[in-house]
Amino acid sequence: MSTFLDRPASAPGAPAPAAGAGPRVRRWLRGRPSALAATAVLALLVLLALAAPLLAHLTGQDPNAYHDDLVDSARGGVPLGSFGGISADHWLGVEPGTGRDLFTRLLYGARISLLVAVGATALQVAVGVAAGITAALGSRALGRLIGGATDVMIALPMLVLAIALTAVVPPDFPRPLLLVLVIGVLDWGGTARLVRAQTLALRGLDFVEAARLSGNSRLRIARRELLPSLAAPVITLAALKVPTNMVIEASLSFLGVGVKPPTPSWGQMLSSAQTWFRADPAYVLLPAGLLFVTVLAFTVLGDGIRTALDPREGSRLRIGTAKERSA
Amino acid sequence: GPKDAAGGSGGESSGKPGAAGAPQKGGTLTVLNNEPQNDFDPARLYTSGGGNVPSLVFRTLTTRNREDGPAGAKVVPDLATDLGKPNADATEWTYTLKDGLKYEDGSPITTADIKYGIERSFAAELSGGAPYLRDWLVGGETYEGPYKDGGKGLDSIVVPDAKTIVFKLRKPEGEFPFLATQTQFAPVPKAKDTGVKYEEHPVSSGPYKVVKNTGDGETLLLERNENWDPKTDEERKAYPDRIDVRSGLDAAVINQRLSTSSGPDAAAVTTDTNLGPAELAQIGDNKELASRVGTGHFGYINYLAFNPKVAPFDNPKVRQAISYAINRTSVVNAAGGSALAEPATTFLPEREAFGYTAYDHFPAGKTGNPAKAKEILKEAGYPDGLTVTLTHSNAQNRQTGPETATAVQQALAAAGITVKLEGLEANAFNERRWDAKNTPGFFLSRWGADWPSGGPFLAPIYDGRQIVTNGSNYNHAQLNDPAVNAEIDEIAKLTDLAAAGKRWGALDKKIGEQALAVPLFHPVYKRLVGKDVKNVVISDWTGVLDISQVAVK
Amino acid sequence: MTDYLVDVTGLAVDFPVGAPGSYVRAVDGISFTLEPGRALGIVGESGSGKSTVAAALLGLHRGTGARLAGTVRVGGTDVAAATPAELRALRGGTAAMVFQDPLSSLDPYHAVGDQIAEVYRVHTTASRRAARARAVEVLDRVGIPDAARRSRARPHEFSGGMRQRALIAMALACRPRLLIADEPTTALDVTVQAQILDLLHGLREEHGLGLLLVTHDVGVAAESVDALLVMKDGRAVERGPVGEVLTTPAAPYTRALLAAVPRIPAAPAGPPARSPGEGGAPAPQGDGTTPVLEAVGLRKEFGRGKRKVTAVAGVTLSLRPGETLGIVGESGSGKSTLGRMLVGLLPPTAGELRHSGTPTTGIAPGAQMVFQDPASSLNPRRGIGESVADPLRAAGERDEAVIRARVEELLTRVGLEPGHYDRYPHEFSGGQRQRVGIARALAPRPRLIVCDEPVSALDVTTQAQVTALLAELQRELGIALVFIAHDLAVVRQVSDRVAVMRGGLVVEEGPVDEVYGRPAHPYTRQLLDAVPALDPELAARRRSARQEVYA
Amino acid sequence: MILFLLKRLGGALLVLLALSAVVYALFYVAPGDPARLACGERCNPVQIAQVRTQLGLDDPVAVQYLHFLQGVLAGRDYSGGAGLVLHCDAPCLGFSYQNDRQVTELLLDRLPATFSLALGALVIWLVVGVGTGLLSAVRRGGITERVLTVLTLAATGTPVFILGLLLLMAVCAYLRWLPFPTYVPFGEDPEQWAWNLLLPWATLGFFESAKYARLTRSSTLETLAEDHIRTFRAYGVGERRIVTRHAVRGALGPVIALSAVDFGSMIGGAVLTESLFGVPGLGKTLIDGVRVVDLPVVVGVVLTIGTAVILAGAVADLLHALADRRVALT
Ligand SMILES: Nc1ncnc2c1ncn2[C@@H]1O[C@H](COP(=O)(O)OP(=O)(O)OP(=O)(O)O)[C@@H](O)[C@H]1O
Ligand SMILES: Nc1ncnc2c1ncn2[C@@H]1O[C@H](COP(=O)(O)OP(=O)(O)OP(=O)(O)O)[C@@H](O)[C@H]1O
Ligand SMILES: [Mg+2]
Ligand SMILES: [Mg+2]
Repeated sequence: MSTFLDRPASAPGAPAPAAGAGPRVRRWLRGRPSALAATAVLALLVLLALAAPLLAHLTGQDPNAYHDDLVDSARGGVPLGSFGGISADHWLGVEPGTGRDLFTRLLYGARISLLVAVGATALQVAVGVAAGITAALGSRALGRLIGGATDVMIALPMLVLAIALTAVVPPDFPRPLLLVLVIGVLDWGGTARLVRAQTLALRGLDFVEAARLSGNSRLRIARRELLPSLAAPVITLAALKVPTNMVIEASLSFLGVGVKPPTPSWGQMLSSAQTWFRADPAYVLLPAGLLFVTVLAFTVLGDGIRTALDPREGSRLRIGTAKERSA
Repeated sequence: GPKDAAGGSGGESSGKPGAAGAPQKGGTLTVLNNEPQNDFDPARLYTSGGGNVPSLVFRTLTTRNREDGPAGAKVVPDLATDLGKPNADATEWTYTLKDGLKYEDGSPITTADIKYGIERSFAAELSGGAPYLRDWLVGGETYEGPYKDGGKGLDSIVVPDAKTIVFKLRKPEGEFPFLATQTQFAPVPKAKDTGVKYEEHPVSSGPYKVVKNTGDGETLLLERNENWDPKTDEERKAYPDRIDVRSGLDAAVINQRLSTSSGPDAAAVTTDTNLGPAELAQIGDNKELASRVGTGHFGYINYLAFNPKVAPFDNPKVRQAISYAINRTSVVNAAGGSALAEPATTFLPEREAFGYTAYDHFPAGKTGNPAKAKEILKEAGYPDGLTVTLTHSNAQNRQTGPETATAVQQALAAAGITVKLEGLEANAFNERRWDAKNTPGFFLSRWGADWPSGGPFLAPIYDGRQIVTNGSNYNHAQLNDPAVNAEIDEIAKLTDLAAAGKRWGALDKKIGEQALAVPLFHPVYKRLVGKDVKNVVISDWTGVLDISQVAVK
Repeated sequence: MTDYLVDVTGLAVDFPVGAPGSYVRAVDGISFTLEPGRALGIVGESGSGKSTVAAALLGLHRGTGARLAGTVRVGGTDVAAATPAELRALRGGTAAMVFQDPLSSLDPYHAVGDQIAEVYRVHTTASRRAARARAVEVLDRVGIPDAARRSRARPHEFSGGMRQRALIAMALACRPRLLIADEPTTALDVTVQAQILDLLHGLREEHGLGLLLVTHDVGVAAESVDALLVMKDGRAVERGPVGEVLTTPAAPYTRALLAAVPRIPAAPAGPPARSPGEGGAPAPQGDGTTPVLEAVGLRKEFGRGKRKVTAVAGVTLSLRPGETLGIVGESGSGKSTLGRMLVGLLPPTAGELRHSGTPTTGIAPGAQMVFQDPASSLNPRRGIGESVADPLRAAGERDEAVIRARVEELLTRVGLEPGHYDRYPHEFSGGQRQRVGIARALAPRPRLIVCDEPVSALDVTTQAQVTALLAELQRELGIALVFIAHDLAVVRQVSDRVAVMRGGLVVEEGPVDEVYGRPAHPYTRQLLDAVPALDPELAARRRSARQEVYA
Repeated sequence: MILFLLKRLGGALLVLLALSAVVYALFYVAPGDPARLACGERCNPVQIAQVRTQLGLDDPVAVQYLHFLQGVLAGRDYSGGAGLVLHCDAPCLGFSYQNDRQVTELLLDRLPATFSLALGALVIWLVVGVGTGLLSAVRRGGITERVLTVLTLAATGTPVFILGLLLLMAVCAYLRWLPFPTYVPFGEDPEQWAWNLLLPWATLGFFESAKYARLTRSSTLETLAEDHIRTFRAYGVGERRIVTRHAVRGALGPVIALSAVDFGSMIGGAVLTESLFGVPGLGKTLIDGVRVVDLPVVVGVVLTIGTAVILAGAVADLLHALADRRVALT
């Protein structure tokens, strides 16, 4: 309902249908070491996450096995040894209290964290795109309705929904999926607004009119004419949303609505680590550092994709070429 | 009762925690708490032994003995001259008030006000207290409180004169003096009763009165009640002039503030926040900090509960196998390590007041006995192990939460028992475990005593008549053994508490043979105080630092 | 040498593109000079580097990553070597620029007068008040009525012409010696265009300003400058006094350029560019046939309440098979709205529409449209073959082979290669894209095509090719055309009949020769007078005639 | 303008209605029996039944919802015990099961703290976030931009509970620059109010600043690419003036819009920050309300957030329309 929100945060302005996005991105990447590094970091992370069982097998560690002998029970369960109990067996030390192997837990945690963040983003994008297109192409009333629904979703606190959903779904419903649902359902407003604005702008373009004139149905127009042009801004937004969702997952875990034990996630590790940062700094620094690096990588990549897909980038201060927009 | 927080006594520790020197009057005591005093109405409070901050404002017929350690588990007179005079079969208890008792406004405290205070705790608007009055007083089960009784009152509380009050019980209750410590026994002048608004400014009978109460108990300011006569009160010391309660604080922040002890925090204590394992590890070898840590024990048990109506837990051998397999070291570590939890093999806490009698029917050693467990499983007909579901709470409370559950999971895995975890949101978890019709087969549970005796510990858990089918049921095993029921009744008749204790201990040991629960650990509470705080007294009643004893000068 | 106002030698500009390190050359070795008080026109097709040259005079490429070579001296300052302070003094102080797009060249958030005053204060030590007074003065000078009051308005409260005047006022504010006008009239109607060109001319005479006029419209240049520089692909192809270049062009490109400019014969009774029924085309049917299109009292309103706009106020027209109806009129007169209603893209508020005798609502069967902007009328993310095939698929054709064959046939028909099927729009030039648009319109074998400014975005040479193609297709296929344009000359070239629109109404309608030869309505006459003439002398005559009218 | 307000109001009421219905529906399925929780854990069935009647929880949800709406429109009466009839004036959001107070009263009690927190954070992110964004837009490509980018990314990637705790430990425990904050109401002592909110403001403000820095940067760059900026460049107007006078206005549109939404939802309480710093705000009230199934409180807080979000949206639109007259109010 807020009209000028229609120019959303990271909207790359008017729909600028970039031609040949793939090669552009690749070309862009080649010239930019930071983006290349970000891509490499993310690829490595995904690889490590995928290979978690294998790596666990290689190190001979079970992420859930307790090692009571590795912690000092009388002192709150702080790991014995230095740097959080780093040893030949436990490359990154062990978890206070339980003595579980941190290296494997972080690996397994990456699976959940990445899965939840990417999944939630996918859901947000799917819902947001559907809602945005419907709002733009549907009747005025429908647009209003979706605007209202967005407001409802913004105002509905995540925890209320999380707890309610936790209750409705059966206990053996996978938690990561539930988190994806909670985050995805609540936070699609931004995408919807972006897509709505872009669609409205695109709708007036002649090629959409031409498609109409050829007798295409609305659905077909949305699918064949609009979606491809929406891809660039939406992909950009999505890349920037992934890290945000990671932090949200961490916060939900902190409030006790996260993944189920013994499954680790970075967020859940961080939240249980928060009190340990003086007694066992390694325990906090590891998940925090990983989260930070991932967020950094996603953000750099997201910014990169945006610049690569925005044809006006690189010609930011372009002079005397108003014509291309005056049409 | 289940709602009680935690605390403990400095029994074993050498030297009293806190600053040295004789305590003196004066100064402001700051209380840094996590939970706001949302309920400040004596009718609604459910606190064992008279409570913490409320005990500064409410005096009751009896109260807990404000001393360190085991001595603190005794009940002593407060408003009353003695612990009450029972009739022959302990179904009638008579109390007489001390002389010179006054409210904060100088008006005298009468037994009629105590009767009224108890009656109003029956009102639905003021629910929240312990169930005993309703269960014990004649006519209690149907009484709906003074707002709906047309002025008739509850007949089983008789007030022959302003100083005497008589309670008529449905059955013998030798532990009535313990009950009389609860805040429902605080006097409430009928004229001052403002219903649900009474908690905003409850009329004080204790050493302090409420000067400010904002944010529904989030911040409280208490000042001296000049009409409180120390001569009538041997228990409360009331050294500080003012008590400034700040709540709603994060636990980590409370402990950090106490440890930093800067400014007003030097004269600060907390009544509801323990030191966590990380903080304990951090204190480590810091002598100064360690000297400010008090240790408390509370009659509390964390255990694995079975519902023998659910297969395979209907098979005693399965329950025994699990008892053998449990690794209490892992569990204790999950609970915060040996400083914060003591492994338990008995249901009753290891305190004389509860009637503790040692036993270990299914010895698992320190780290479990998987071999023996496997053997028993084979006998039970599960030579290849089995898969069970353990229900637990998602709350990160280090008791019924995921940490303990995964420790159990790991221990049982060694014995060939695969444990699937069913974590529920805190409310859902409680609803499940208290729902007699739908109790899970195998779950984490806990129980705390309403007063230091075996009675409130064993009766709600194992008395077959206390199985509640459409309310909160604590008899998880739904044990209804006539012999047990009869023994509970017999012990209740005893007014000699020491004798009663021995019989509770014996009963515990007897029930333990059935392996209806696997005792896991008794928590230990570590509490930090500000650097200027003196006279730290922690009784074994609740393990709570006694706020009425501390001095800041 | 130093008394040149502008002295450019061997200017070359490279822009970075794509991956770091690669460049594209936009301007290649341009040299020219301009003396104080003289006017130079730079003409050339779109993308030939005209604006780039203009911007180089003010050093606007500095800091944008563009690479410059050669020397540029303006008013004695070496632009490449100037310090930032010198450059700032040059910009606006010595040389001032008027940009092409008046709609977006002013800050929407500030009052017009404040913006002018701001620029003035950058170059003088004037007080805030004095600056405001100067702003009012220059606004008054460029003919903004009630300048003191209007100076407090924000740009959106100005019409396009007024905004362009405000930009010129801004340029005048600091009394520059050189005015650089980059397509100052492209976005304006012919009538407004004439006023602005007259204004520039007047200012030059009055203040002795040097003028550098950048335009793709040779007519505009012919009216206003002394010398011409013709550019193509970043190079100068010809340079010389305006009369010489226009009458005896040396370079073949200049000749082609001039030949392509559509003209309206000066003589009233000139032969029509194309007479109906000529050639092998099926002659427009006699009175007995049903018209392909009939519109009765078409009306369209946008918005409600106070913000109601009547775009089309009741238009009645009919079109016989094979006939071409031209629609001309100034911007906002409702041409596009009418065109969209005719094909059913816009539902009319009132009135009736019949296609081949059957009343229609919604998308009209057998009607197609060619759009103005070739860039936006094709989906940049789909191959052009797919775009052309779209109407076929939408009509239910499933056989890929049939579709492909038909598309290739159409592409060939509009002069493209069948092998271009899988190429993307950005790989084509503007004119080629417009051909694709025409192919798409032809695909469903329509009886009627509405062309909404199909050539306005193209440069003259391409324009000529596209109009020729349309005329040819119509002849061969007997399709009825509605041809919308604001360019009177273009309309005259292609139409059998012409309708002149103003304020949502058709003010005059008739056969082209009649309307152009003996305009009945004063508005039509005004339009015709405003058309720039290629002949500088004629232009001068017309200008003085116009001044008399306005005086 | 009037029409705009009326339309907004109508839309807002519908949204609020939907919001309350959603919360009612969610709670219908959420675990926990409010009567049992309100009664205390060891209530017997008789007591629970009494409490349930007392709270009107034995009606079907739809009826409860209607009663709630009735209360909002016309007010309601409650029994407060001791012959006390508590009248709750319209708009009555009900009576909290757990706090024994009228929700309206409770919310009004908590609102100042949350508002204080959100306001300070708003100022910080507008100053620090937007300032950083502008700076890095002006210094694009330079070392300044790089440093700022890394800093803002660091803030984006740190969960607020970690950020807050680190700040608290650093400033209050190690450096001891400030005492541990305890919330002091503004009305009591404005100076103490500010000092004690400094850390929560910083935590929340810096966390949000990261987002705003990025938003401002990209939106400024976008504006800088617009044609009218080119005009002023071509007239020798200095870069700084161009940014501060011409780019900022245009760039701030999205910033204001997002700020409005963020500020609005922050009124619902920044739960983590509030509990970390003991700010007695709505966030904690909400969490506690959710945990003990105190439906009236949850509905109340959610409606407050809804109202704030909508109000903030309207204010943002108004601001935008005032700044840019081309924008029509619809
Ligand atoms: N900033 C830039 N980056 C890359 N290429 C550019 C840039 N500015 C202009 N060009 C390219 O340089 C060439 C000349 O552009 P210029 O704007 O000078 O043409 P023009 O003659 O003014 O055309 P028009 O009539 O369309 O305005 C074009 O091919 C254009 O795409
Ligand atoms: N969708 C719309 N909503 C509101 N007003 C509109 C809309 N479309 C057109 N108009 C208005 O209707 C009038 C006629 O517009 P139209 O586009 O038909 O003019 P035109 O003659 O094609 O002008 P141009 O030569 O500039 O293309 C204008 O005043 C325009 O502002
Ligand atoms: Mg140009
Ligand atoms: Mg048009």
